[in-house]
Amino acid sequence: MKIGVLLCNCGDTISTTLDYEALTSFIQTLPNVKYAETRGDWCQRESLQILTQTITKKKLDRLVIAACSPHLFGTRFYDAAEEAGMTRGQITFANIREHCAWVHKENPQGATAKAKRLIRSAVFRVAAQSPTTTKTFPVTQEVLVLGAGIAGIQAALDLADRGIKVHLVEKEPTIGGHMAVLNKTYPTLDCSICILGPKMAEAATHPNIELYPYTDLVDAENLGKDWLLTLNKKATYVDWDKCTGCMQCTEKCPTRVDDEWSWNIAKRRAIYMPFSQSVPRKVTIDAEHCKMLTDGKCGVCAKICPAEAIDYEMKDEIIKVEVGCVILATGFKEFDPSVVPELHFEENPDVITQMQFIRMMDSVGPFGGKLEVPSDGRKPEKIVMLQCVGSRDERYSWQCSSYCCMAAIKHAELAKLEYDPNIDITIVARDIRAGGKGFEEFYVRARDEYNIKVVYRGDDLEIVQKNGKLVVRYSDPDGSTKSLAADLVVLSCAMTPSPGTQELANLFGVPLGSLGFYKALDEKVALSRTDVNSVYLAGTCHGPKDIPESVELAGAAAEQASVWLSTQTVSKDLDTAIVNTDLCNSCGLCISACPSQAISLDKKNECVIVDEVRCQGCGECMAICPVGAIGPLNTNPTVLDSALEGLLSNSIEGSDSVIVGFACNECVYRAIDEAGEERLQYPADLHILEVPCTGSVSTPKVLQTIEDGATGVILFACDSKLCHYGRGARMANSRAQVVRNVLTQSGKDPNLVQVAQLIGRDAKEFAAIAQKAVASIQRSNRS
Amino acid sequence: MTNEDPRIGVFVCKCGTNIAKVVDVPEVAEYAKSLPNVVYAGWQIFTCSEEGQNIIKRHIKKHKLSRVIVASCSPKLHEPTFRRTVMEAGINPFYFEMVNIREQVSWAHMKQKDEYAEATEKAKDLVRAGVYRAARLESIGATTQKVPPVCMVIGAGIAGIAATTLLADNGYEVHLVERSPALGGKSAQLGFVFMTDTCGVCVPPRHGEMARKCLSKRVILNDPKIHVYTQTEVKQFSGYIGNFQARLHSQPRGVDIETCTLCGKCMEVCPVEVPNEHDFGLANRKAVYYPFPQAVPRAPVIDFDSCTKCGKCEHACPVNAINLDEKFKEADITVGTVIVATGFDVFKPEGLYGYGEYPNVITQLMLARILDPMSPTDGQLLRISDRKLPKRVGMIQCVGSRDPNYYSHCSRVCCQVAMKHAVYIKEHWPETEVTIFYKDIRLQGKEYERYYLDAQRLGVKFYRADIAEVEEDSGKSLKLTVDHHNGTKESFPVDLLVLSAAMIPAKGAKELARTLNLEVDLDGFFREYHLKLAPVDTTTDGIYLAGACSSPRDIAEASFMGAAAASHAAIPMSKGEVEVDLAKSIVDESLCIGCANCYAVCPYSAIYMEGGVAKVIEVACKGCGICVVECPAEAIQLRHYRDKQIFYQIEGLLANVGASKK
Amino acid sequence: MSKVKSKPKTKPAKALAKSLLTFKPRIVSFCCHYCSYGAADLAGTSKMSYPINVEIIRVPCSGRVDPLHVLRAFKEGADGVMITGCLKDQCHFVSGNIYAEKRMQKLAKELEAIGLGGRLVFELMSAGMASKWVETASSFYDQILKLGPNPLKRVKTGVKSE
Amino acid sequence: MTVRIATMGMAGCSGCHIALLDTGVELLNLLKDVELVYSYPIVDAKNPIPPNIDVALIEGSIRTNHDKEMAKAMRKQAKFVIAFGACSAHGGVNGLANTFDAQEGVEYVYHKTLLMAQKQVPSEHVPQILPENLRLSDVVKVDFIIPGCPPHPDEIAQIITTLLAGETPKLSSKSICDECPLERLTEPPKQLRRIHEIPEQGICLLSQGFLCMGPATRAGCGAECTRRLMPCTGCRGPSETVWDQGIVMLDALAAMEKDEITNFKLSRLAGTFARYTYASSKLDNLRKGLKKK
Repeated sequence: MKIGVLLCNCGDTISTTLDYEALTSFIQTLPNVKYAETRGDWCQRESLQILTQTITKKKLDRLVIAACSPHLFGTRFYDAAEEAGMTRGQITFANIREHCAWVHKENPQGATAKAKRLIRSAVFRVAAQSPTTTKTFPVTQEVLVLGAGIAGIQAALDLADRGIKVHLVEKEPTIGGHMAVLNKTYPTLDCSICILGPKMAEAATHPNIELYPYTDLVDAENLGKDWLLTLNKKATYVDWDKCTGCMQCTEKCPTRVDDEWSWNIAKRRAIYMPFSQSVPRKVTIDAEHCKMLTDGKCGVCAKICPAEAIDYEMKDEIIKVEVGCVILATGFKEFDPSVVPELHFEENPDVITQMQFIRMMDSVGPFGGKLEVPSDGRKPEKIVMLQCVGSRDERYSWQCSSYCCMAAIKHAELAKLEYDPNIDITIVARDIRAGGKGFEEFYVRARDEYNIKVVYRGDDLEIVQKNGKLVVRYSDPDGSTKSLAADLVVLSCAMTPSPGTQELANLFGVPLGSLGFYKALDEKVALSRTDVNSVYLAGTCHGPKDIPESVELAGAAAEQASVWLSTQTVSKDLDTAIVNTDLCNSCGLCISACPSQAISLDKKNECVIVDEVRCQGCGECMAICPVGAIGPLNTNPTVLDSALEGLLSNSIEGSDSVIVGFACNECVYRAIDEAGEERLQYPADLHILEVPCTGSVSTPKVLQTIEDGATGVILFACDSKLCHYGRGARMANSRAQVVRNVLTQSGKDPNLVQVAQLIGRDAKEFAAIAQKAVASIQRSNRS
Repeated sequence: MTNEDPRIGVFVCKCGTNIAKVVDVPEVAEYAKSLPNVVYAGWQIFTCSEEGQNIIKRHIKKHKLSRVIVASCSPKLHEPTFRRTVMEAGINPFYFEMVNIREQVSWAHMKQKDEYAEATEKAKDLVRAGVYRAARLESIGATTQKVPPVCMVIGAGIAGIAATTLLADNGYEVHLVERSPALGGKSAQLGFVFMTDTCGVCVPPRHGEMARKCLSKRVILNDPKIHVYTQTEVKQFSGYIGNFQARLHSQPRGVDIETCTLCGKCMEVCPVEVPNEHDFGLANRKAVYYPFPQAVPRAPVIDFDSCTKCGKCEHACPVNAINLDEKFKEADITVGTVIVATGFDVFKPEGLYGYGEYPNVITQLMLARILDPMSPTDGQLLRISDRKLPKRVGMIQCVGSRDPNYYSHCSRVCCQVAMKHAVYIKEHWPETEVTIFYKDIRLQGKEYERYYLDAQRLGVKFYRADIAEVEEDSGKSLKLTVDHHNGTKESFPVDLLVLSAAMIPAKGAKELARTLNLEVDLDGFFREYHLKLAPVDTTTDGIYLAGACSSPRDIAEASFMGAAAASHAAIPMSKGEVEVDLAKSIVDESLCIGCANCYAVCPYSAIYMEGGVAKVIEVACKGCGICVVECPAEAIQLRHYRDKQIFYQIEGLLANVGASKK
Repeated sequence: MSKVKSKPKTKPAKALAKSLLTFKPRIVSFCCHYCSYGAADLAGTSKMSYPINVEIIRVPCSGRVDPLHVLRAFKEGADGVMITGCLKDQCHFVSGNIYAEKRMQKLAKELEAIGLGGRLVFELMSAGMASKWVETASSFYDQILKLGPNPLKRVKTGVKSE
Repeated sequence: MTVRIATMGMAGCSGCHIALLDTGVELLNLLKDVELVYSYPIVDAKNPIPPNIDVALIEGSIRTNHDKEMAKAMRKQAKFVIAFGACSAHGGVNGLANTFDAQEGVEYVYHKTLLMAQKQVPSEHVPQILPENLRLSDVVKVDFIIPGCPPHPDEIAQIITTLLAGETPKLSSKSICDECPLERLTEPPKQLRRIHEIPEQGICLLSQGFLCMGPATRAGCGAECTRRLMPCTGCRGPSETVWDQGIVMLDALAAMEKDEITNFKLSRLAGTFARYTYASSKLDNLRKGLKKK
């Protein structure tokens, strides 16, 4: 092994504090060091060229760069070394600028000793590291989109237009989802089928889209890179190749059942088409209610069908597809207000939901567009709309459903515009939430031009019957109770997760958020991604959204999916976990610890295997493994031990105390760098050891470090909420608790081990914590 | 086909009842049958539905139609849809004509209830004009335009970064153009961001990453696919999808990013101190400075406005990275697509509620800087006048937004921001009273409501009220007065008043719109192609919108909109080419007299003179037709809008004048 | 905002009163595809009312409108011609609206000379300015109402009846 | 040539000897080539330890000075010393006594428990109790260990057979999970469960929330307990690369975000996490370290 050590004095900004003569001679004494050179400008182009030449000439196979933070110019060194055939795994940095010289200006002697330890640690560590490799992972160039509402259709079209094959699966007999039956959309009052219809047509005819209407997804198997999905194409009992959509059967069918597409406010037949613009325009027999299929008596549709398309013998069909990734676009379900006792929804036919209301008014809906009071058919004179039914209500969901205010305003405006401008419409709201492009203007117009009244309410709300009339009682924000008489009460119900969300979440391993919608990888900057690398989210299955947001999220999901497919060469030049198969006993602890779900048992249950694509190299597995069988390639237990040995072996003049600070490579390291840039001073005892995530440091490792002679240990983790790997920071915290507990109960001072959580940019906080923690450790060592 | 008489089919749409409620659609269809060359006319409920389109196709076959007219909604909405439909039935897409009887007839006259009969007549007029025009339409071909896999992203805020990294991960080359010296946009100014409480400089995870990354990890700078231009603006812009040409104008940074080792010596020696705009002047900075601590690219920048050019920094720099005489740079790039992500600005509420007059009236963004642990105040809440912890903090919502005097739109994020800050203050300084004066609390987003509940639980007070007046007392505290509807007044004393100022279009958005030929809406935000279904597209093919430049949005929305814009930009780039129709100007060389009038007026330099006649570069021509009017010899014509086509349309429209009383 | 309006010609009050009873002006409106057509669309979408007989011909750009088109419209019997383009500096085709403005200014003068003064209006608006569109259409309609029928209409009607 | 074998018992329950006898028929085969020269359950052990012993199996931990001396005496005569069973190898259950002070323990037993009527600590004719309970290797060099409480008869037979064949026996370097047939779940347990609760068939006990020491415990017993849905108690001590059996499992459970683990009480949980190894554990080391200071 031939290690080269580059020592940089950065102009002279490092060497003013550090004793470079001492450092140079010290480096010569280190094992395997075959080349060492000091320069003031290693990061500059000419020097990097020298580096490339030297590696080749001296046949170096390991490199230590003792200079500034790898986060600053790391890639330059990597590039220069890679040019000479080295890989990143063969390079290690000793940050003697930000982590040493700049922060210990008042203690040059201590700083020099610390620099020696840091360099020795890097030399030991790099010797234990292994070269990294790049691998390619072929991914099936197909995508399955589950759910064909507006989000699913948009995602499918985006991908199909890019030449990617899409399987579009919809559980209903038609695509289009909720948007297809919304009548109009706010704030432009575009008729929804007019803008959606063409997209539905395009999705149905696109050469790159395979449409599976009336199909359920029943199983999903993760093949590592691909998904093997099992679909159940439900029997429609109508041969769709023959059906012309003439609808004669639906007129003659004797069975009337509640029509789910008008939210049970109207009836449909047992053979039916969901709505008149259904795509595909075919009829379906509802097996549950069809008399022929339940009792074997009827068969009217078969007799009437001119195309002889009815087939009572039809069976479900199982289809298997293999795709590279999956987009979930399973949409939402309108909250069922019958569970709210004070609204008396079921007892009173004149209390309806917004979905029912809009279906009632829809000219092409089941009523052909009319506005009447359901119980007696008269024209309503007073309509009251109640907002936040099932949302912003602790009993059901405290979340705001975000679309209902605008929907109510839209429906109120439509009633005025298309039926009677004299209808008295009052919206009882907590707040009117009209944030969105053109929304506020729409609201103002409704309020000022159409004279739609808005009143605010407190928590209480009740619908009572008074002399056969409906009265809405609500608490005014000032505390008093007010009431409003109404002919018709319309409830603006919450968006709730669509049925089956939980099952799908289990199938794909996607976690759910607190309210039962799918949880995104990051609720701020990665809404379309999930914790599973090849499963993406589009539309309201992620949470309440309106149409433009659904469309955008669908585009985002499509983009993410295409990135997943297009990057066939996954450059894993990184530290993915490797398994020591001799040691692994397949206990499976790492499987549940992995935040990326990258670990699984091999087929024979003999050891675990790591999905290199998913693995993020965080090292949580390493921390939990009882036998040290798994760990990131270049932060595995052996490498870490070497690094620690480098820090802790004795005999550095001027330094008798070594406090090891494990710091995560993300936020914390950045904060420490920044402390350096700001020249914030802290004691030179603190030696930072970079780990991928502080959650990768196990309790035994901490105790071992102390056993091996460290004066103390500080675990620097990100803020719990900010951990890049989800739970790493929490792990570090709870491990520190365990260690401190062990120490206490063994009669030792728990303060030997400190834990600190800080946000990435907080250099000041870091310096303050470092000072405090080091002081505390020193105190407990003295006592 | 051109030699034969055109066979026109007219399809009148009821659009549910959208049209049928006002216009007697069957009557219009019946009337259409009487018009010249019309061999078929009929009506449908939804012509744009799959079924409707199939019916058109069936009738084209059945009646051997050579021209198709659909009388329905605005061609802005469905012209492309129906062009595709007739094309699928074997007809040239330019043989399709759309008549708008919804936006222009039924909807426009919906309120004129007594005049529905006349509206029907108007629909007939329009259909007749369409029929006349359709008879003279010509078949127009298309050419293909190569789209190179290169995209320019303007603006490196969260939306621009999201789009950039995704495109780069997808293998496209990206030119990322940012006006300020550092990437990150407004979100980098926020200490914590709403909902996840993550730090403002976190950027979306890239391919293969399962976690956000810190902007400062230089993931963007080190990507060979991404070219970053800071302090740069798009000066000139021309071209069309596949061939956009931009001239980028970069201000001098004064410090060579490549050479600088970040040793910080220049900042030590610089004698100039000016207030730091990143922290709203809460602290000073030198003339050579980091824009903010996590700024990327990570090298100081020289503020040439305040720099005295004393040369001390140049002398101190160990690697000669500083050049005080650096000049601006210009670069010309050619790109296939463009994503505009220029973000927003915060409305400066000068003169409102004492802002600018009293020191203790600040904006939410400034409060964000104060509360950021990395701020000059160390994250300590304080009021500006005496730097002491305020006992009472007031917040006023909708300052400048939802206000007919300023901006009519709702800024969407201010409620979240106020809520976040109120909760933060109550969590850290529980003794401090926080009162929020609002019109409506608008927290629209997944689980955003939690903050409202938290705020209520922590004792933040909420008043639905309009503040009438703000006065300052001797102790620099403020008195807010509320006029109640019943005529009474109520006052609230506060020590620090925070205004939730509106999100408004970014400075220079208008100029950029002009440069890029983008449409803007009333409040000055960029206009999308379709508010509902094409929120990231624009009317110019190849230009897409991302983030708050099209309307106020929060970080989450900006980031997924950035991804969506990337998706749309990638469609033509992944195909490698787009079809460009040739509805462009054409010169009849036998008539051309070579006067070069057309050449002189063409805004796109699409016309050149050769051999005494004008010639048109078809891909460069955008089909505006300015040249046609200018031609004295009627030698140049715009296909699809030829003079004769317009004349016949006028003739058709007015054919019934005098025929009968309308 | 630029406005080109020539002075309405005064007419004997009696004739005016008579024509007002039966006269419903026909107005041809040339709208550029990008801005003013969008404004008209938005007016419809927002259910803003304007006189029914304002009828739109779509052109790619106001710069495409040839004075000949306007004259043809008058010849065919239009009582007024309304041309709308994008706002200054917002023309989708950079300068089409500028050319249009110049051309129409010239044309307006000529129209006045032949007795068609006040029957041409040129307005600029963005696609978001629906109310401006409605306002222009309505006020122009009122203006034409006052002016009375296009004198050329008699010619056309006469020709037709022959 | 016959091999001279001795067995010896220290602080322990003789269970290991019973296990030796449990080897059954195998024992008869073994005895053909073996001369049992010293073994307290079988041979009179009042005589001094005979010389030239080839293999010595020593059961039990070192609790008294008598134990210590006997161990040293045996080491002198034996060529190959095997720590036989958990107590001898790791300190065993006896080791848990180390969580208390030895003298306090003695006081407690003789003064506070009801059984001891005399309320007097015996001092005559009894060996002196040591301050620590030690494993065999703390006192003498140990050549090999046979772990388990008690060791598995098959393993005993196999090891002795190997020795008789003149080869060095080897223990498995893996852990119980390697031999356990139960199915692992990918999710961490929702809650920790007590030993008396009834587990689901066929599913990993740890996944179900039972404190199963399997992952950190040396394989070789064939996972007899977990096969029968009894959580592993860790009697075979840590497997080869485990740093500390108890702490490692404690850490694993803490990492599963089980809060009750982070604030564990050593006095309560030492018996769970270090039931057989406390005397040789890092926990005990730490405590000792403190004492030395």
